[in-house]
Amino acid sequence: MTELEVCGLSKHFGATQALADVSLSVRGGQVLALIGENGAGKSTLIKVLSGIHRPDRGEVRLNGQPLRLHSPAEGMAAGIVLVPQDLHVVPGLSVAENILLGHLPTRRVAGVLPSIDRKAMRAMAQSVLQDIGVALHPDTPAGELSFAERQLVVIARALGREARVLILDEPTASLERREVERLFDVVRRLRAQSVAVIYISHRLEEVEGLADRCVVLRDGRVVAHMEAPPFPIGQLVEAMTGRVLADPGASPRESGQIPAGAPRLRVALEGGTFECRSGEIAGIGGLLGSGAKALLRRLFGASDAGGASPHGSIRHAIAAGVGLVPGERAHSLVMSMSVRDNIVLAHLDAYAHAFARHEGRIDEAVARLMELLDIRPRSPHLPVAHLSGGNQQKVAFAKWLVARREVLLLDEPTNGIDIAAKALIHERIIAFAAEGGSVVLSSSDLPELLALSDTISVLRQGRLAGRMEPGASFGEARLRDLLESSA
Amino acid sequence: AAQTIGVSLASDVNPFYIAMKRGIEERAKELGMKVVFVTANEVISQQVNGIQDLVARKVDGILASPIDAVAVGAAYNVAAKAGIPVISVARHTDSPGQSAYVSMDEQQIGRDIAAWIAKHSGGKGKIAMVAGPSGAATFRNLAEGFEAGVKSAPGLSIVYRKEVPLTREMGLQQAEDILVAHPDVVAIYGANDEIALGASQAVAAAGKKGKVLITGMNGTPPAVRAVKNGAVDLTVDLNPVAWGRLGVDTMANYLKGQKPTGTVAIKHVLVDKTNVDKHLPPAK
Amino acid sequence: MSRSPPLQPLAGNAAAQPSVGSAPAWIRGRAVDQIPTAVLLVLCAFAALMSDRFLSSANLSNVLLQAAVLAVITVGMTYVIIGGGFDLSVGSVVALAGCIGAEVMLQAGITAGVAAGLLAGVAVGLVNGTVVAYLGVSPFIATLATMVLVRGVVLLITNGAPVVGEEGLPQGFLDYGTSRFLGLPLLVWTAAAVFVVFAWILHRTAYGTRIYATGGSREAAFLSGVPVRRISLSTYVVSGLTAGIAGVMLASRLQSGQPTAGEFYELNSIAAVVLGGAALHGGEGKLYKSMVGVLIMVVLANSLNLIGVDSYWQRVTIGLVIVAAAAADQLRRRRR
Amino acid sequence: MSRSPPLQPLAGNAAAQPSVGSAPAWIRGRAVDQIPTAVLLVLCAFAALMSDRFLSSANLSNVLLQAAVLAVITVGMTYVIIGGGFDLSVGSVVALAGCIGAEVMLQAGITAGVAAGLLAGVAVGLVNGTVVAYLGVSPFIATLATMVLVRGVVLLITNGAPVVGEEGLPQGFLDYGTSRFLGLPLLVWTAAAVFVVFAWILHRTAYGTRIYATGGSREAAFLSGVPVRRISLSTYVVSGLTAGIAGVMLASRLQSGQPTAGEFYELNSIAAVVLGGAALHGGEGKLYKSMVGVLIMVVLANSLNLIGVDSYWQRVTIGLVIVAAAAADQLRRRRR
Ligand SMILES: Nc1ncnc2c1ncn2[C@@H]1O[C@H](COP(=O)(O)OP(=O)(O)OP(=O)(O)O)[C@@H](O)[C@H]1O
Ligand SMILES: Nc1ncnc2c1ncn2[C@@H]1O[C@H](COP(=O)(O)OP(=O)(O)OP(=O)(O)O)[C@@H](O)[C@H]1O
Ligand SMILES: [Mg+2]
Ligand SMILES: [Mg+2]
Repeated sequence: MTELEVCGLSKHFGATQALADVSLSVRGGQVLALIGENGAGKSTLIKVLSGIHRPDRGEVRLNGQPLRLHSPAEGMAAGIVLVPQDLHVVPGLSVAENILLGHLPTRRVAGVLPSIDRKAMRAMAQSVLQDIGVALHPDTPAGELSFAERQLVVIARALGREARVLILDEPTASLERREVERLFDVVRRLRAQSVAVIYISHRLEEVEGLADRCVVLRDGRVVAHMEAPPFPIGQLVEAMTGRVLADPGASPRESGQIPAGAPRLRVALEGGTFECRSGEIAGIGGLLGSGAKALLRRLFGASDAGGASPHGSIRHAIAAGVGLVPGERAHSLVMSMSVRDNIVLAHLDAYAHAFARHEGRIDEAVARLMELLDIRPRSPHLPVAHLSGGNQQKVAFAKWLVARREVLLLDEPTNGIDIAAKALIHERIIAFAAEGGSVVLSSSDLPELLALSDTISVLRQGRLAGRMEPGASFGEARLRDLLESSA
Repeated sequence: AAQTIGVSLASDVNPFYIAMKRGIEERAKELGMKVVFVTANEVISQQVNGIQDLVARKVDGILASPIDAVAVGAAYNVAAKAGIPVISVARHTDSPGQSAYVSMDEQQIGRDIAAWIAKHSGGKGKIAMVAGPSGAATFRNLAEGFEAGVKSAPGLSIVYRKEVPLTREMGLQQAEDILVAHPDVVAIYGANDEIALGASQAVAAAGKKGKVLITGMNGTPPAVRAVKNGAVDLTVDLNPVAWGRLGVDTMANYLKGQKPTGTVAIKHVLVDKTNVDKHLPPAK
Repeated sequence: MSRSPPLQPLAGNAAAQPSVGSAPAWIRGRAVDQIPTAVLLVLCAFAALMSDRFLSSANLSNVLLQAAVLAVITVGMTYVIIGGGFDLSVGSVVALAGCIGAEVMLQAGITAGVAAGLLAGVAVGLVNGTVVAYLGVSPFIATLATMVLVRGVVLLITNGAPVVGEEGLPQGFLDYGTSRFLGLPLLVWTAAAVFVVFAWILHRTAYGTRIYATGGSREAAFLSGVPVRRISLSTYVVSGLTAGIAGVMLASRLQSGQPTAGEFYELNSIAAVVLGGAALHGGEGKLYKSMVGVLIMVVLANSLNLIGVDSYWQRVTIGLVIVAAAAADQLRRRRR
Repeated sequence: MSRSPPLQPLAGNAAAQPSVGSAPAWIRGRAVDQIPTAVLLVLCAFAALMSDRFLSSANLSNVLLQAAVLAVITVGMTYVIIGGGFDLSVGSVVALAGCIGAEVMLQAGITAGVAAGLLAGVAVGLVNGTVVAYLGVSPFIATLATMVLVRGVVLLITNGAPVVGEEGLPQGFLDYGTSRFLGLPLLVWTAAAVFVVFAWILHRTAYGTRIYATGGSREAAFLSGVPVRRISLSTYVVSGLTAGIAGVMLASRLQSGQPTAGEFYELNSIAAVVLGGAALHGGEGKLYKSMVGVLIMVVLANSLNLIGVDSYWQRVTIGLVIVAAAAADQLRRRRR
């Protein structure tokens, strides 16, 4: 029986103690949930487990044998397979090549010349994809995939390996319920085959449904062990934050009011017109690769998004008070730049005159926002690349709170954000709309979408495929209908 | 139809070859011949390619100043096989494909410069050498001759030796370092006039004008003027223009059937204060 | 608060498969992919128009001969660039392999000489690869340093003089540099063989795919279990090896080991790869396209010589043609 | 399905803030950031040990003088590289600006000459920037092309001969190249002024931040409203301008416009930027660090001359020192 043990692991980055004396273990046939606030050290821990980082102190043991890994390749050789939080695919390679990259099937041409067996490769990729119910063509270049599709490719890549220990770091962050369910089926099947699974997520309801045990990290330390379900959300949150939160999962907004007045945003799509009024939160729903990203970029004035944009260019859009939080952090943040510079990047004109930036005012604004969104560590000069995933997402959001906005275009705005911060961001979004701002919100998290939106437009392959107006039937069942009919 | 001569010079930015090119063009015009140039820029393989292009173009004869004595052999042979005569100018090769050679004795020039320094420094003191680009045959031969010449003067010694590209900037920079490292040098040998002119600026800036002998080579007009005004002490007039003309003449005769035997020599002249007036370029 | 008409099913469903563009678009897609080839053809057409000798078989074999050495270097350079690297040292390696090869050949015969030349190339490749992949030094600075360093070593070994020996290099070796087979120089056949072998490896084997992965996204490749360091090291070794082969080939062509040989090959070779459509940030490119890039560079120089363009104007023309070729190739990537 | 003991609060809670590392770690963090400076100091110490003339004021002013031209070029190169580009044309621009400047100076006086030189640099920068930013051509290939092309133009303009006129360049201009102020050459003061102005712009203005953003992530910059094309164009203009200034400075130092001036400056300048710790993929780097890189290059050459190391060994040494310096600098980025 596989058993992975972690004993007294510590790891620091510069001044940050990311892990401090962490010990835990997981056995084959178990799903261990690992939860904690943004920056708690979850990703760092599993990066050590899979051979990406070397620990400062402590030991990892697999079946009692000490394990000293120097690369993920060695980890995989030992049966430890990872789905990392940051989605990395090789854009120039096909879906099939990406899935099988670590172990490409080879044959011999004429009995001597080694060559990739492309037929076998396609078949193998296809079978893994089918496993998780994804209809991606194996020959599609990965660079052409949407964010969620790439996430599925990365998952398929891990599932294609013979795993003894499978580690999933927020695998469902941008997935829709349907994909999540399929993934869970696979995970349960693997558990039945006595694979050990470590599962990280901020969607605490998933933990409830999937995990056998649960470990809570805070500031790099294990603060709680729970050895069997159920895992009440309230207790988990208390352990994560050290505070008691007033039911953070509850629906925070009463939908159903379409504000009066002419639409502030309006674009013609194939299949109808998309509109958003002042004070409205206009939701966008859609299954995989629906074209939500393209629509938001177009609303923002990105010249490459296809179709006419309301503002002509991004500069004009920003000047007119529009802000975009893209679904992909890498598109929003300059990773090599500091938190501080990233936060003011889109509003430099307001924070500088011709000859110098107003450093004092920038410091003030940045300090205020870091406090407000609880961006940790509180070091404005740290390069964004050194933040945890959730804290990066907060910076992406903070960018648009630094100056007055009229319109916010949000693509998966709470992707990877912990439950407390998520509630905070929801509050902000609602307050923004209440003050007359317009919000276009695309989210694969249906509860979030339903909780926040006034109206929901459904997209399919870039077309407007349906629209849900406020009313009695406004709800999950109806939305699901819309999403899945004719899909 | 007019005969066409193909020309492959070692460089098209070195003043020496620019002057030679002028001589070739002038003389060919006088004789009613056409000339086409290919460029090499001191890159051996580029010169070999260029000569082969000239063969492919079926010129009537080729003038070349080979960057390296051996390396052009194959290209010369290709020309010979195609029945095209190749005459080497200024630099020579051992290739059997070489039809004639308008020569200079590089080693002898080096020895002559050394002898001149020995004479004007009273046969005593330290010498710094700023030699030409590494691996270039001409400058290797010059430097060898020079070093041999210095050895035969017991009071002289070479305390600094560096191989650099033939630019004024290099001459300047090297001389600046030389004057710091060896404040007591009596002479700086420059592989060509550009280096000597650069060195003369460093010497002047250090307030040592007239106290350090500076020698160049090629006899380019700015260098001759510098000899006249005392900034540079010696240059060697190779008369590249005349050389180019002689090359064309030799080729014209060869094509008419008058094959020269062996080498057609051209003389070099040391130009210093004593004879500079005869070599001054005509004022425009 | 009335419910508006729900679901307005629109237009026909797209298939699960992303829809395939119309045939013309497909052909267009392929055509713009062939811009470098088109540029080469235009160049050739123009050269043929301006000089009736350009298409003579003597000249065409000339062009191939002139391309052979650069092509072999460019094979390795393509590996390095696709793998996300950069190799400025190839020019110096050409000289090193030529000189060491010639030196050893004079003492111990042709085979030993050739082997020594190739080994020297591999050795430099190992150094480059180790410094880049294991010490983490930027490829530009690492290979710039070896470019200078190796040139110094060559000059030290040879004392700055060509390596020819008393009697010249062995006749068999000189013959190799001048002989033909089926009308084409042996050097061209050598280049072709190198191309075929390395094209197979790059495009057909798992190792080749891993090079693309390493260059395309080091992080993704690393996380997929690709030994990215070893892969990137290996590309420098390939580059060293091919530069070594090229050095030996050039020595046979120049009938000597030349300490100054190979200057500017690095820039020409990188230019050829980029003209062939590869991206300098890695992960893209095709070996045959790099060869098209080589031919563009060589035909350009050859045709300007044939036409008899003045050498200063040649520079201007070469600059213009390179920009134009690269700009044309960008048409297909236009975005933003 | 009995519930096991829930929540076992363990060990003492860490503070809300992640614990801050010990002071030594902090200092270490800063120190490794200064590796290039440390390398420079070690080099200087070594040079002073090996040659008692190294620290003489004459030599130190020599070193600064020799560094001045390269430093000014490197200012612009740093802009281009931080902006995610690459400029191989600076060496040719140095020659162009020097020759055009000298030519115009002979006809229309010093001011007009200087202005013409700078304008020539800006013009080439505009061409580079347009080709790269608007035609989308790879910076390497675009600036390689202009490097060749501009050199051709210089040779055509000057016919390959230095520009000096009958009577030499105006005396005022020659004086500028040789005069001193407070013991330092005016050329050094010029370089210092250029540095200060451009350091302010890069590090203190909104425009400077936009350059970092463009080089760090074009996509993120674009989506933040940064006009990425205009920014990257502008970096090439800055590079053209500084290369133009350097060309005029060099002309005053060489008392003539030299058509072959500036060769290899591009490689030395890029090397200096990278030695200073900037990444060639853009978004990183500091102007003062590039200057440290320049000084490393210049001190290295100068000290080897003073010590009297043989030319061939100099190359070997330079190669080794560059690799060592770059490898040392990588220590601070080692992770994983
Ligand atoms: N490469 C790095 N360099 C410097 N600091 C880092 C680095 N990676 C992580 N950290 C720091 O380590 C701490 C733990 O980060 P980690 O990514 O493990 O958090 P996490 O629990 O996964 O958070 P999230 O839920 O936001 O993904 C954070 O404070 C982060 O800033
Ligand atoms: N206008 C369109 N016409 C046809 N297909 C489109 C269009 N826009 C997007 N798509 C398809 O959607 C995919 C990418 O779209 P986009 O990234 O905008 O989707 P998304 O909603 O963000 O996806 P996900 O939620 O899966 O991340 C592509 O694969 C493309 O085929
Ligand atoms: Mg994480
Ligand atoms: Mg999406």
